[in-house]
Amino acid sequence: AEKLVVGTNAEFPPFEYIGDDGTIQGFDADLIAAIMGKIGQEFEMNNMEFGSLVFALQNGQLDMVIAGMTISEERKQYVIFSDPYFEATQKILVQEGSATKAAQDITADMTIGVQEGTTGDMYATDNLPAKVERYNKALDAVLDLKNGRLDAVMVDAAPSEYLAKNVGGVVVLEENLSEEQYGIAMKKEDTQLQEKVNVALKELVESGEYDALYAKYFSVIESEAK
Amino acid sequence: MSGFFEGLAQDFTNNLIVGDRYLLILDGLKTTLIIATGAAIIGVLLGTVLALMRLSNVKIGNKWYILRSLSGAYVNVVRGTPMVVQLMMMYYVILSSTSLSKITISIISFGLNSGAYVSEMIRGGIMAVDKGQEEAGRSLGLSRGLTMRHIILPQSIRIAIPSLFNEFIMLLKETSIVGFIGLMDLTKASDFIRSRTYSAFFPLLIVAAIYLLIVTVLTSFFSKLERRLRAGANK
Amino acid sequence: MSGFFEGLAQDFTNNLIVGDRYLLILDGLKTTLIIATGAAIIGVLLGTVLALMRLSNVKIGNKWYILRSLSGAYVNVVRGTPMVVQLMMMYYVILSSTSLSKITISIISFGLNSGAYVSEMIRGGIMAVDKGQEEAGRSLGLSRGLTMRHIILPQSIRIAIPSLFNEFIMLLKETSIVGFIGLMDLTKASDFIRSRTYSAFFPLLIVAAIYLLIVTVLTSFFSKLERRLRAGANK
Amino acid sequence: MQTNSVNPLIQTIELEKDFDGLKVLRGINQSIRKSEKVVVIGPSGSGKSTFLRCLNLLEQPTGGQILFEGVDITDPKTNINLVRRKMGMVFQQFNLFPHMNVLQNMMLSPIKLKILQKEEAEDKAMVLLKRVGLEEKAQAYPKTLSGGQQQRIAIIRALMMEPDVMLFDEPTSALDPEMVGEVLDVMKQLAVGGMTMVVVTHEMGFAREVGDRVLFMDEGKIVEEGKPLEIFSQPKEPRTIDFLRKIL
Amino acid sequence: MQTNSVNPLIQTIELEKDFDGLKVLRGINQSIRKSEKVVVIGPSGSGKSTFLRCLNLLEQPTGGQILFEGVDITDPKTNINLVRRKMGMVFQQFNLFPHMNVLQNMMLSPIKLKILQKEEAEDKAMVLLKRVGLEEKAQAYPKTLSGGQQQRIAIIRALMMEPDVMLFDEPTSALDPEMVGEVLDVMKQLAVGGMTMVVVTHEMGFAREVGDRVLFMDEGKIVEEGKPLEIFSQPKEPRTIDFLRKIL
Ligand SMILES: Nc1ncnc2c1ncn2[C@@H]1O[C@H](COP(=O)(O)OP(=O)(O)OP(=O)(O)O)[C@@H](O)[C@H]1O
Ligand SMILES: Nc1ncnc2c1ncn2[C@@H]1O[C@H](COP(=O)(O)OP(=O)(O)OP(=O)(O)O)[C@@H](O)[C@H]1O
Ligand SMILES: [Mg+2]
Ligand SMILES: [Mg+2]
Repeated sequence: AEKLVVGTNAEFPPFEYIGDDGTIQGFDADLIAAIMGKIGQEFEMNNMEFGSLVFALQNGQLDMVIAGMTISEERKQYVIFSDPYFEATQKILVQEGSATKAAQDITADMTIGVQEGTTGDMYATDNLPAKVERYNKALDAVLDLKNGRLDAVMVDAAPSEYLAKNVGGVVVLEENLSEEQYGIAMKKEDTQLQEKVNVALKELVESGEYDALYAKYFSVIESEAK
Repeated sequence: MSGFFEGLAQDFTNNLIVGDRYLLILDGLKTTLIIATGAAIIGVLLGTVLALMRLSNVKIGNKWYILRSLSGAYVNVVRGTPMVVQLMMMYYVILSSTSLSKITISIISFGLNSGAYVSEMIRGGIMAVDKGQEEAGRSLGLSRGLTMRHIILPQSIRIAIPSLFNEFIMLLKETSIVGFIGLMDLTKASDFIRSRTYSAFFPLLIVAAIYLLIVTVLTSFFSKLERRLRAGANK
Repeated sequence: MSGFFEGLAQDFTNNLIVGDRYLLILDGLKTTLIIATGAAIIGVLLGTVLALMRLSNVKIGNKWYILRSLSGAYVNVVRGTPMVVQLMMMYYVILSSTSLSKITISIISFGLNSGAYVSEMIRGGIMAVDKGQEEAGRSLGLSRGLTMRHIILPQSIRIAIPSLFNEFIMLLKETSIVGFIGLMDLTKASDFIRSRTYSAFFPLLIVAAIYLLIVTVLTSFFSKLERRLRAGANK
Repeated sequence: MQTNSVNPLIQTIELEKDFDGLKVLRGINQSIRKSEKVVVIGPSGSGKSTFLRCLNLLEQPTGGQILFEGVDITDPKTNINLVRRKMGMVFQQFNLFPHMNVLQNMMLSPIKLKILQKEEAEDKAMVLLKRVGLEEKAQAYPKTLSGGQQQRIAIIRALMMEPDVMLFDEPTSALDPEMVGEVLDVMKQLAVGGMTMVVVTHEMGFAREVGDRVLFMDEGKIVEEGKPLEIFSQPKEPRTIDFLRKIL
Repeated sequence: MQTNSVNPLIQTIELEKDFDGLKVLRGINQSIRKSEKVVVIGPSGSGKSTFLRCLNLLEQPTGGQILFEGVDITDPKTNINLVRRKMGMVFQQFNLFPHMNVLQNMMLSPIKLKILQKEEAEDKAMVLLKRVGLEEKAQAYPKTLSGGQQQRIAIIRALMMEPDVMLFDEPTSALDPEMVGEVLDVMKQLAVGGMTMVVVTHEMGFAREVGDRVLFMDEGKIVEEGKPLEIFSQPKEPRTIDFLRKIL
C-alpha cells in the first residue's frame, strides 16, 4: 500500500522533537512507529506548525496527526480521533520566586505565552484575563518567560516539566487546569484506519510495550516532579 | 456556481466575522505598518550617516580611514546575512536582557538592516551626480563641505528617492517575518486564524490582498510624488 | 579572558560536536543552496519570458496586448505580496494536493517569485541599450526580431548581469524563511540546535557566519566574473 | 518651390510628422534624383533629423506620402525591411554594435538576411575597409577606435548592403575637429562614385564642394533651396540670412 | 621657449602631471601677464584641459610649481579655496547647478563664503545678467535655457567672485553652431574689459581676434608659441603644421 503521511510538530518534547541526527524523535514518534508496525503500514513523518496540522489533514496533505493533540469537540468537527493514548492537563509556568501561585493570580495586565493552536492557547484565550502571546514553539515562550518578557506560560504538563528542567529558572505550578486526553487524528472518512489504529493501540497496551515506552520518556520527569 | 459563492460567503463569516477575527487582521496590519514606518525612519537616518562615513575619505588621507572601514564592514555584514537571522540574533541574544517590546525590537532590527541598504542608495546617488558639479562648486572657491551640502547632497537625494521609496515597499513586505519571534503582524494574523478555523485559503487570500492593495496604492502615490519632484527640479 | 574562551570552546562542543550536530548544519546548508540554485534557474528563464512578453508590444498593435498585461499583472501581484505569504499559499493551498516535496515546492515558489524581479532587470537592460542600436540595426534592413536577438538582447543581458548576480545573493538569503513550512534549511538548523541546547547565541552566530562567508565569496567571485565580461566586451 | 526632375529616386508629397500634437514637419515636397547630393541645413529643432528619419521610416510619417523608386513606402503593405536595405543611414553617434568587432559589425546584416555567404561578406568587407584605410582594424572592437575611425566603419557598414541612397545625419558633429576631415574625405569619395546622398550637416565647405542642392529648413518647412553658391552668397529669405550670418 | 614678462600673474615652472604613470604634462614653463589673453590649441589628448585644471588645482600637479601672484599654490599650506576664488573657471559642459535657478546659481558662492550680503549679491547678479542680456532669466532653471544661455550664465557666475583670471576649457564646443557667437561675444567683451584669460578653444577666429599669444600643445608639452598671426600663417614645427592643416 502507499505510504501514509503522518504530521507532527516537532517542537513539543518529550512527545516529539528533532533529534541530533535531524530525525523526529520522542514518545509520539515511537508510538506511531509501533502502531504502524502492528498494522503493517509504511509511513513517513512531516513536520509543520502545530496550528496548521488539523487543517493540513483536512486538506489531504496529511493522513494522520500525532502531536500530543488533545481530543476536543471543536477539532472533532473536522477530523476523527483514535482512542485516547495519554492523559494530560494544562500547567502554568512562572519564574522562580514569582508571586503568581495559581491561575486566579493572573491579572489583566499580565502577558501569558502559549504555543499557537494548542489547547493551552484556547484555554488561556477563553478563560484567563491576561494578554496572550502566541509562539510557534513552547520553548520560545519559556525562554521569554525566563528572560522576563512574559509573566507566565501555559503548556501541557509533560512538556512543561521537561522544559522547566532544561531551561532552568522557571517552575511549574501545582494546579491542573484541565483534564485532557491525547488522540491520533485522522481524516473523517478514514474510519477503517481508525479501527486498525485502535486495535493496535490496545495490543500495545496489553503487551506492555506501551508501558515500556512510557517509562522510557516519563519516568525521570515523574520521579523529579514528585 | 451559486454554491461557490455561498461557500465563499460562509468562509468569509467563519474566518472574519466569528469572534471578531477581522479585528485581529486590523491589529496585525497596524503592527506591520508601525514596524515598517519606524524602521524606514531609522534606516534613512542611519543610511545617510553611513554613506557620509563611507565617503568621508577620498582626499583627506588616513585620518578618516577608520570611519570608512567601519561603515563598509557594517554594510557588508548586514547585507551578508538574512534578515530572519538578524532578527533572531537581536531578539534572542543582543536585546534579550532588555525590557524592550517585540515591536520595538523589530523596529530596531529592521531599521539597522535597512540602514545598510539605504546607505548604498545614497552613496549611489552621490556618485551619480555629475563630476562637473563638484568641480564647478570647488572652482567657485567653495570648500568640500559646503559643496557637498549645497550642491551634491540635494541632487543625490533627488536621485536616490525612487530607490528609497522602493526600499520602503520592500521593508513593508519583509516585516512579514516577525512571526518568527511570535509577534502578531498581518501575516501572523492569517496564521492565527488558520489555527482556529482550520482553513488556509481564505485568511491567506485576505492578507495577500491587503498587502497587494497597500503596495499598489503606495507605488502609485510614490510615482506621482516622484513625478512632481522631478517637475519641480526642472521648473 | 581565558574563561571566555573556555566558554566558547564549551559552546562549540555542546552546539556542534555532541550528537554530530554539525551534520544538521551541513544538511541545512545543502538545502539552502539547492533551493537558491533551483529557484535562480527558474527565475532567469521565467524572467526572460516575462520581459519579452512585456515588451512584445510597442508597435505591433493590440494583438499582443493580452500577453503584455498578463505579464504586467503577474509581476505586480508577485512584487506586491511578501514571499512568506506566497510560500504558504503555495504550500497550504495551491500545491497542497500534490505529492511534491517541501524542497520542490520551495524551489517552485522562490523561482516564481524571482522570475518577477528578474523580468524587471532584463526589461531594464533592454531599455538601457542605446536607442541608436536598434535604429542602426533596423536601418540595415534587419527585422525587429533579428535586431532584438543579435543586437539588443546580447547587450541587455550584459547590462543586467550585475543585478542578476545580486538577485541570486538576495535569493540565497531569502530562502531562510522556508522554516515557515517546516523545511530544515541552514537557518532552521540553528533553530533546532537551539531547541536541543537551550542556547541561542552560538548556533545563530555559526549560521550567520556561514551566510556571510558564502555571500562574501559569491560577491567577490561575481565581481571578478563581471570584470572579465566587461573586459571581453571591449576587447 | 518644388524641384522638377526626371526620374526621382525619392519623392515626398506633403510629408508631415506630428509628435503628439507637436508639428515637426509641415508638408515637405521634394524630389531627389538619382546621383543627386542634397545638403540639408537649418537651426536646431527645425526638423532636419526628423525629415531624414522619415525617408527610411525610422519615424512613421503622420501625413503625406513618400515614393521610393516609384513605390509608396508609407503604404502598410510595403515590406519596409526590404526598402531600408536600399537606404543606408549614418548617424551622428556612429551606432556601431559594441559587442561585435568591425568585421562582425559589417557582416551581420548581409549574412543574417542571407544576401551573402560568410566568405563573400568577409571579402567584401575587406575591400571596403581597404578603401577607407582601415583594413588593419578588421578585428578591433568599436571602443578601441577613434570617433573618426568609427564613423568611417559606420559608413562602409551601410555600404555592405549596396544601398541606392545614403542618408547622413550630422555625421561629423560628434567628432573632434581633427577627425572631421577623414570622414568628409570618405563621403566625397562616395559622392564622386555617383552615390545619391542626403546629408544634414553644418560643414559649409563640404556643402559647397559636393552639394548639388542645399535645402534650408526652418520650423518644419523647406524655406529656401538652391545651388550652394546661390544660397550661401545670395540668400533671399530673412530667416536664411539670419541663420547664415550666425553660423559662418 | 619661455616668455619673458614683467609681473607674471601666473607662472608655471617645470609643471608636470602623471595619471598613474601616464605622463600628461611633461614640464610646462609659462608666464602669464596680467591682462594677457592666452589661447591654447592642440590635438585631443595633448593635455590642454589638464594644464588648465592644474592652474586652479582641480588637478594636483605631480611635479614643478605654480606661482599665482607670486605665491606657490602647490605648497600644501596655501588655502586653495582662497586661491580658487580669484580664478574663475568655465567648463565645456556649463555645469550650472540644476536644482537652483539662475540667481541662486550666481549668489550661492558669494553668500555662503560671506563675501556679500544677500541684497548686494542680488544687485550684482542683476547687473551682470543685464550685461549679457539675460535679466529676464533670473528666475529660470538651467534646464529651461539653451546651451548658449547656460554658458553665458556660467561665465557671469564666475565673475560674481571678481576673479583676477578666467580659465575657459572649450567653452563653445558643446554648443549648437548658432549659439557659439553669443558666447564668444561675451568673452570678447570680457577681453576688452582687460580680464586676464586662458582659453582652450578650437575657434580660430576668436584666437586671431582676441588672443595675445597662442600656445600649441602636443603630448604634454608646449611645442610652439607666438602671436596668433605667426602661428596660423607661418607655423614652424611639423606637428603644428600638420594640426593646422587638419583643422582649418
Ligand atoms: N521622438 C520624438 N518625440 C517628441 N518630439 C520629438 C521627437 N523627435 C524630435 N522631436 C522634436 O521635433 C523637433 C525637431 O527635431 P529634429 O531632431 O528633427 O530637429 P533637428 O533639425 O534635427 O535639430 P538638431 O540640429 O538639434 O539635430 C524638436 O522640437 C524635437 O524636440
Ligand atoms: N582623471 C584622469 N585620469 C587618468 N587619465 C586622465 C585623466 N584626465 C585626463 N587623462 C588623460 O590625460 C590625457 C590628456 O587629457 P586632456 O583632457 O588634458 O586632453 P585635452 O588636450 O584636453 O583633450 P581634448 O581636446 O580631448 O579635451 C588623455 O590621454 C587623457 O586620457
Ligand atoms: Mg538633428
Ligand atoms: Mg580637454
